[in-house]
Amino acid sequence: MANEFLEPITEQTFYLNMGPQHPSTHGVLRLFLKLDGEYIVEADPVVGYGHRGHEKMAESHLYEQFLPNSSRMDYLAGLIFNHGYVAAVEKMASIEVPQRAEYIRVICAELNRISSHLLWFGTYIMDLGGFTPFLYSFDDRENILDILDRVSGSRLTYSYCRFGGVARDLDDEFIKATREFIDRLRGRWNDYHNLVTKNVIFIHRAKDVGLINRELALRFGCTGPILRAAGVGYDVRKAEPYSVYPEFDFEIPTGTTGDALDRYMVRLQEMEQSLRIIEQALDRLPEGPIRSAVPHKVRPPKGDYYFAVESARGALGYYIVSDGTSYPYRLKARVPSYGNLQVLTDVLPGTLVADTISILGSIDIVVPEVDR
Amino acid sequence: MSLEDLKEELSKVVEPTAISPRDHDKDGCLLEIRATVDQVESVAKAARQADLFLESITATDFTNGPQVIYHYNSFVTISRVLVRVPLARGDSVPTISNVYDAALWYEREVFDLFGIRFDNHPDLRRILLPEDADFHPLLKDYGKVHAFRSREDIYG
Amino acid sequence: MTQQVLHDFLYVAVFLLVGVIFAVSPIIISWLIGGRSEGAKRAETYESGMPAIGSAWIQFSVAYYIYALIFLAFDVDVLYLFPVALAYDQGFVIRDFVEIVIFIGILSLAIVYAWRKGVFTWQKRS
Amino acid sequence: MAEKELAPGPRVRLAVLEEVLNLCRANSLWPMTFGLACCAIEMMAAGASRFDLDRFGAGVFRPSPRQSDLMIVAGTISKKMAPTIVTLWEQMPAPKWCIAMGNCAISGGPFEYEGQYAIVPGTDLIIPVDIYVPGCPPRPEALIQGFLALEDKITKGEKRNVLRRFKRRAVKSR
Repeated sequence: MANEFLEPITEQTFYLNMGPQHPSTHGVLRLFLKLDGEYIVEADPVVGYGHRGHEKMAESHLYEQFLPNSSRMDYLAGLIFNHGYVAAVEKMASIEVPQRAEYIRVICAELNRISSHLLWFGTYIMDLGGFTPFLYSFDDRENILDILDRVSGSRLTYSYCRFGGVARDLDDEFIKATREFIDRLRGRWNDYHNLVTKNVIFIHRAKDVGLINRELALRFGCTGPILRAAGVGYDVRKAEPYSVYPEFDFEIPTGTTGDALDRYMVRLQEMEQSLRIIEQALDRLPEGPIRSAVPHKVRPPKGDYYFAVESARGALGYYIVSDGTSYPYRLKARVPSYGNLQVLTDVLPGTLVADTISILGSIDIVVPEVDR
Repeated sequence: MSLEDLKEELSKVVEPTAISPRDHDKDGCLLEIRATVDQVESVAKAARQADLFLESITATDFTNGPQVIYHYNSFVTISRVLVRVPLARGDSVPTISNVYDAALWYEREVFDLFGIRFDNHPDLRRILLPEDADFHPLLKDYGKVHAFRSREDIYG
Repeated sequence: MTQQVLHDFLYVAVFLLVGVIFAVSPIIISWLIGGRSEGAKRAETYESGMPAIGSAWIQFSVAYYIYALIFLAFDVDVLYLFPVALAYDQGFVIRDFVEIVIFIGILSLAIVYAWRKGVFTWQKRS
Repeated sequence: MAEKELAPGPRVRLAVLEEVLNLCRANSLWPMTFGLACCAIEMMAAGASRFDLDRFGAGVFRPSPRQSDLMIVAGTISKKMAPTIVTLWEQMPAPKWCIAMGNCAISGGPFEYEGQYAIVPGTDLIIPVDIYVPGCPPRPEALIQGFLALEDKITKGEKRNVLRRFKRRAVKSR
């Protein structure tokens, strides 16, 4: 009986479910954490709570019927997913796209990228405890949603691109609203920088937190702002130029150390680059038709195709196997968040639970995109 | 790492006849490799030497057995390599998660949706479907599908 | 015990009784008129929707105990500030202000001491 | 107090007190942050600066079910997620309401087709729903109209707006 008291009191590990319903997991991601006090011994992201079977749906639906699905996989960058899917099928069926439609697609895709980054900015700082930037960034984001709503009819899940072009033409009201928005957002940068970037608390929460270097990104297949923050300038718009991106000059911002602060800075600079692209695209918007003649049901020739696009979170690829009919035989969307999320299993062990929130927020994943 | 020495690097691992160039603008990849099941690991190691990253692992179901597809790509130049591994029904594939950690989840997803087992994978369990699911949805004989073809129908 | 002393004790008894009533009555009222929900998992610990693994009553690190101590130190002195807030600016405004600054200054020394001792940085053992 | 066939009502029912309590409850609904998919972004937009939910007292998004009295099911319910939703619903204290936001939450929406294996087509199969807000995703104004309809339902009970009389079917737990 006596040795029961002499037995050294060891500390038991504590299992915590940062589970599907958690304010900072941006959707229904479940982080199963094995904790030793405040430190994480092991982190196992459990996904699948947002699995809706997009790829199985593609196999029993026409190419045209899968269009709404494409923008519901990643609803923050819905137009970029739309653009990727439509461009992939056009390349397979070698459909010609008029120049004006390409320009409209680029303008709307970049606007969508900015709205996705603005939402990331708001929710990331809200995870770290600051509520005001959320209201600022959502206010700007509402402007973009108004502009895109005017031309595509919906705020989030667009089906605006069509095979061979876009659904509706831009009117000069759209162009005027976009130019006003560009100046308005440019005036906002120093607000954001004063409010957040120079804020000591934010710097302490983001500096040297969640270091992801080039080697780790290569092992886990991370792309997008995470990879660029590690110093690798890989952006599909420059690496595999598609659409009319070669005609615009814009830089790819890269970070140095690959910590959360670098990811933050890369995304803010990316928004500025997107504004530059939109400006150049608006200046050189050609006249002409917005949609080429396309058969009612697209029937691409047999074989498999891969087409990559730069989404807000990284390299989005569509791998489509066509059997010559108007139904895809197999459609796989290579989504960037899948690789970006997996890097957590290597980055989280050893960090504090509070840093997990900062790392998860700086990686910016959308769970239904991971779960497809 | 230009395309030529990438091709020559890979031809050490796979017979040169299995490597066929593809037009990037048309099919999206520069090299297509038809590998067999036991060459998978060596192709992965060669790709890792060539500083490529694993873009995705996926599979497609055919009447004469599923086919696993690996995509490798580079951060620097356009060099997407497509590795095609035809399997017989019920075959299993060696894992490449010791070469690329990304493969851990990609292989779990292919196992979850297709039922293809990856031997000596550290923890091969379902990732997307609930743990107690007993079916593999993306197989062509499950649920509603438009067509179920053989490999020869599509790739000739 | 003169009549007067017993009389005084009456006040104390009434005061205690009112205190107890004030404490217990909300519980009773909410028990009476509050709605009742039922469900299998109603009483389970909430862990973002998942069944909790293991119990929370485990031996965890002693560092949490120090946070509790420091909180206690400051919770008590907030108690003292309540009466001060009531009688704050009757008459000598400057004097009251200086007194409060001294009072809080001395107490915040405890924080500065704890901070310098590195209590707030979490020791990493493994 | 919305009539709940499942949960027993309070022990003592005072009509006037119920009226007053319902009025207070209606004007201070505390929703639980529970975004599943695309509708969650519109729910956040409804809570943000332009379509402010705080105007209706419902802007306080509580993270835990213990402190919230309204569950907004915003998004697709996958079969892996359904038991969690039921757990969260049962962990919410007594006067609780549920808004099914978006077509996925109402009936499976764009993902409901003959061969679907992954989603629960409709929130009312697993928990009793009070207000359905259609749309994919519904605009924030639609969600706010859902809140107003819920407030009518709380204060006036079933005899609220004559136009749309929702009769809640007794839900057999599957």
